[in-house]
Amino acid sequence: MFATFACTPEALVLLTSALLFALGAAGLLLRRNPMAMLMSIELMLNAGNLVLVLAARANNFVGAQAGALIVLVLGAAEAVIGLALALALFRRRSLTDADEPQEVSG
Amino acid sequence: MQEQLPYLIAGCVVALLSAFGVVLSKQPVHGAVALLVHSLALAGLYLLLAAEFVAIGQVIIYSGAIVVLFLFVVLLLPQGGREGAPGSARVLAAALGGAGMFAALAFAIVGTRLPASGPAPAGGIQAIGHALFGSELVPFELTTLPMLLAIVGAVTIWRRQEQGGA
Amino acid sequence: MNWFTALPHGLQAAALLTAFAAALLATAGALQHSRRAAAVLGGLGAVIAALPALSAGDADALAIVGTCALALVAMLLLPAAELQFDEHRLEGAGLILLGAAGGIVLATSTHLLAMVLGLETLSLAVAVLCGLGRGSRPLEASFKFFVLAAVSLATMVYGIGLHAYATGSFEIGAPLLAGSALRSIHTAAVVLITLGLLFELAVVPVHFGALGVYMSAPAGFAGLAMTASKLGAGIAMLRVTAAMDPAIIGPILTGLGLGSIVWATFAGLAQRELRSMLAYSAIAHAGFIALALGCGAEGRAAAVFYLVVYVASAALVFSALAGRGAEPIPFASLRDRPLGTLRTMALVAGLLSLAGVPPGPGLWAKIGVLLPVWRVAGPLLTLVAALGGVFGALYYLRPLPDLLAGLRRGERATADLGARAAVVLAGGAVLLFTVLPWVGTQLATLAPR
Amino acid sequence: MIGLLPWAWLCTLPGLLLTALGRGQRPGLASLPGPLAIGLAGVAFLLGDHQPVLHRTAEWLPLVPDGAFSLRLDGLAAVMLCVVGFVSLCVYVYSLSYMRADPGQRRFFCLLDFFVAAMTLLVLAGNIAVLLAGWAGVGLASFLLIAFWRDREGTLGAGLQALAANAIGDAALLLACVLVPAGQGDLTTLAQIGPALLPGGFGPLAWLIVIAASAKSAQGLLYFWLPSAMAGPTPVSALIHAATMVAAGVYLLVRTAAVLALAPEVLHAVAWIGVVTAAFSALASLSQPNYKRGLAYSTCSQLGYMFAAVGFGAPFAALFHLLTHASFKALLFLCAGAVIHAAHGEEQLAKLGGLRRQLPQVMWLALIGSLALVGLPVLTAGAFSKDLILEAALHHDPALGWLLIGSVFLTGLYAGRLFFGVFGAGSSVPHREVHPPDALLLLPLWPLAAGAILLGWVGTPLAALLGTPQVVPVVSNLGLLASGLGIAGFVAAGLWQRARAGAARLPQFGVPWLGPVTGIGRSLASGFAGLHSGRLGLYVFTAVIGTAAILLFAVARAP
Repeated sequence: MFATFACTPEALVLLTSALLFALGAAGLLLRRNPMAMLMSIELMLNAGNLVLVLAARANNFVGAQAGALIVLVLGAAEAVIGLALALALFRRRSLTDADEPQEVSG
Repeated sequence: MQEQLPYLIAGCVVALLSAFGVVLSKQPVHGAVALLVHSLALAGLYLLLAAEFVAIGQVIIYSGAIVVLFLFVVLLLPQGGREGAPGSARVLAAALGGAGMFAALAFAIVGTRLPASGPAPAGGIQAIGHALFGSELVPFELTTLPMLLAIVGAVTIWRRQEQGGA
Repeated sequence: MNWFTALPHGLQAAALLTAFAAALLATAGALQHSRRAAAVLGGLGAVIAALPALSAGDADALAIVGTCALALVAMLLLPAAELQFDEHRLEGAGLILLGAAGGIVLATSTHLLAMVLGLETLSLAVAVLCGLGRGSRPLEASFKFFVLAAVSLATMVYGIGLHAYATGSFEIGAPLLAGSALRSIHTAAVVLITLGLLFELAVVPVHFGALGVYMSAPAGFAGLAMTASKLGAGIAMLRVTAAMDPAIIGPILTGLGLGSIVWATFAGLAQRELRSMLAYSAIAHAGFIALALGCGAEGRAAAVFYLVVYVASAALVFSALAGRGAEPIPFASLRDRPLGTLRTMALVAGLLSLAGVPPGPGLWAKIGVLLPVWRVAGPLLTLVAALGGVFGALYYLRPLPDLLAGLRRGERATADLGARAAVVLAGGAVLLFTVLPWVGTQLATLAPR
Repeated sequence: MIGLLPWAWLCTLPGLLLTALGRGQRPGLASLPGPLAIGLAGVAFLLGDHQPVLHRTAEWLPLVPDGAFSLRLDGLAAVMLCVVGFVSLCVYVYSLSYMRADPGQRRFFCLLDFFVAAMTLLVLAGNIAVLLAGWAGVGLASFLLIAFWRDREGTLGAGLQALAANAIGDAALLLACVLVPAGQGDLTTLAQIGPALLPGGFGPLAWLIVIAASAKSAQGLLYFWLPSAMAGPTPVSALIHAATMVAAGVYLLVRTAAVLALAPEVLHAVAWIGVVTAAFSALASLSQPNYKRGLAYSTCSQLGYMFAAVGFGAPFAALFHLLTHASFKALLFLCAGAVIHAAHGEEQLAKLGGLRRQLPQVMWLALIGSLALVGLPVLTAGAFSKDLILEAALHHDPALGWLLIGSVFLTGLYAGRLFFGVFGAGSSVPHREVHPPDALLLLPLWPLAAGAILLGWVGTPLAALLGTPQVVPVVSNLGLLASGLGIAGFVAAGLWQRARAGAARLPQFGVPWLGPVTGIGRSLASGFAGLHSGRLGLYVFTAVIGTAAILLFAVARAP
């Protein structure tokens, strides 16, 4: 069942996007460098965008393409704030380890 | 859409391989370059999926602005932000998390017979323009909010840090 | 002005708030970071933003209440927040207004993309505001919150993508496109969108980011984060649960709600410090709201009342804590550094209300939630929720002896007029719900059926 | 005018405000009229035509099944009002002297006012929702007053123990509130609900009521908090933890006796709980080195008698014993307060002793209280009410009845031990300067003593008034037997105390299981809190795995 299934383009793109999303999550867990974490988040957002574009193609729904553009803007805003925070937090630390600071706990 | 399958497969493979590159590279610079490749591959996929304008947007906004911003910031990091090898617990967590997430999503996707797509949306850029200023006008206008916030937020955070708020 | 009045009132409010925020930011230098200018301009903006909602007679009543409540919360916590800063007052005020605008968008829209934009605005505003606190502690919490918010944002975007694929629409509750063939994809979409919203509500297992912010943001901002995001996400969840298949979300919401109640109650018992105690309590309350949301139309009505009572009580607590900065507040310090009579009494009233101990409306809200839970989810879950609810009193009431002992020292702590007015306003709301709970329950009739 | 009586619970609020805002040297004075008015309201009702006075604001709380604001003043409530009003008046006057030097006395009187208001609301509640408000309110007041001396070690922990026990009771009542069908939460008509409307019949509702009552009245396993509650100021122990609040559980059982009667197995369990608690607490009291803790176990034991009475189907006997117990136990506690006051805060029995000469007046008062507790026939009120309970017990279940009669001997023993331990002859501890109690401190003890002697005679008219006419016998054979046992115990304790020169002591036992249980709770709590470790990786992992699991669950369930 799976073999015939994966050969349709829709399934291929959907599974690719799922794998991209999961890769982003895995990257977020694997990497300690704040830059790498932010890039992993971008991967996850891109996975969502891919589904949106597929939805536009599959359902003849141009609004989804507009949605993809809006998500691009969101990703940009996200990156800007993320980089500002990461730099502010990690500039004075020699180690770039997002898991190291543990002042907030309990 | 079936006839585009080989190109789609190629695009997907490139996108996935470069995504692996982003996740696995120890140097943020390498990661950023992989992200660049990834976003270009995605732009290719978008083209194949008849979303030309999104593809252009992806190249300009993503590859042109976001990834370059990343590269720029990486230069500011001490030692380029290089990190050591992750511990085994971390690798295990990443493998578990990634596999779990993929399994869950794939379970939902594989569980159904996906209908074949109809004709591609016609009208190209004009149709998107209509969507952006018609049906999706409200969200389009609302992108003002995160953008303004991003600008103000980044400046404020940076000023706080300059003034030694820490 | 025709184009403006043609907009939905939530969007008008968001636009007005954005305009005031922009005005504050643009004139920051010229006004020389004046404390009064921040409070007056910001408060004015919040009031004016609520006007379109008040004049929108025929619109969705829940949206009107949501808009007004969010504007009110922003107004109440503005003075509390601006007591923190010397340099970033106007930026802080502007960010609060922008965050409130995001909350209003989240609360008033039925369009998934608009919702995700509102959610993102609110999250980013909270992250930046938290990061403005003194020391590296708030900054650290802010970064962690940001990363987790980004994960939930990506989750929601992915869900929206799947939703668009399965339904060909961005409206919540849109019907499936091709019969039942895409049902499991649709289910996944609904679940992912719900989880994105639940992050903002701060429910287990996506609660850690919010928890850190609640603990370590400057007091006023933590209050804003708790109230505005719960209001926005709570109202959005009301729409989502009303529009989408209850068989999918119901069990998830009751399960996660109960998990949050149990987890936060136990963890709260270990706290010896007011700020973390309040942070855990916010998780427990989010659990109650989620529990109610998972229990059908009756549960939604209870959730509205619970939400309103929670927001009033939390606003009261945090307006009373104005000026205590981002540092932890060990219980003993309430005795040694008393807050002054008015604010102490306000804090006591707020804590009692949060604890669900009379005199305080929290008890009525809890009973209201337990009833639909009993009907829908059965006695066992009700028992656990009831036990979680009443054992919460153990940690809420723990600081009370210290607080009351602080009263006798009698020295007046300085709080400016705005902060005091905020205390009185929020206290009035809590008092109203205590004496005349039916006023609050009238609001519950607005819940979507 | 009579219609306003159910609002008596508001009476102490003016006093609260005046005390809180006032600047006078004697902050408690403004609070005095409140309890007096409450007591008078009860008397006024009892002197009137005994028609229940109802107030009902429907739809006050629309989310709850019975969300009316419902108040009810009937004979039962009026008796409780008299108890609450007059005992608290005595305690207020006592506190004027007792708390004089305390810097927090203004706060103390405010909290007392709050307590009395909540207690009165509880008594006047017409339905479960209002009862719950009063119920939780007295719990809060009790916690705040136990932890009143925050600076002293252990007070907060003791308060939290009380709060934890109360929380169990509150949860039970909360569930009861949810359980009753719409519009039928009236406490007096609960038994008329159609069993089909109640899930599981009357059993669950009756159990919930019993659990709530046990938590409030420190019965069964939930006794643990009452001895610890003695960390609070002694007037508080007298008012809240002896005379009024702890009796609220018994009051609830009496109020809902009709419901319990419909669930015989629950009623039987109540009898067992009462008898076992009565016997066990009496034993525990014998081993307490602390004067007030000894008295606290005595309260548990006496409340056990009342529970047993309800379980034996004799709610009037329970109420009657509640009434007499309120006077003699408050008297004993206030005497204990006078002793502790005189001994500069010393509460250990080993260091008290031989105070007969220094505090003669207190000794006589304490003797009256102790004899009432033991049940000296005819002369003290305790005998009347206890006889009634024993009578019902023997009639209902002889085995339990004899156990209860046996514990009267234990009552005599511990009463004697406490009395002779403090006032008896030899004390090995050298005396310090005793500071004598002033007239104001002793003044409120006399009316309580009068009550401890005379209240027995009101039994018969009271029974008629409450609509359960019965004759309370002055003496009976069974009563004489029980009293004989009690007096024997009392005298034996005195002789033993004299022979061992005050050093008679049993190995202490009481709440050994409390430590491990709180230990488990504490480690669970810190375990849960420990998850918030500051590790971002853990947070992301939780979110990702949680999302994946929820997704799998939902998709697998979807058709």
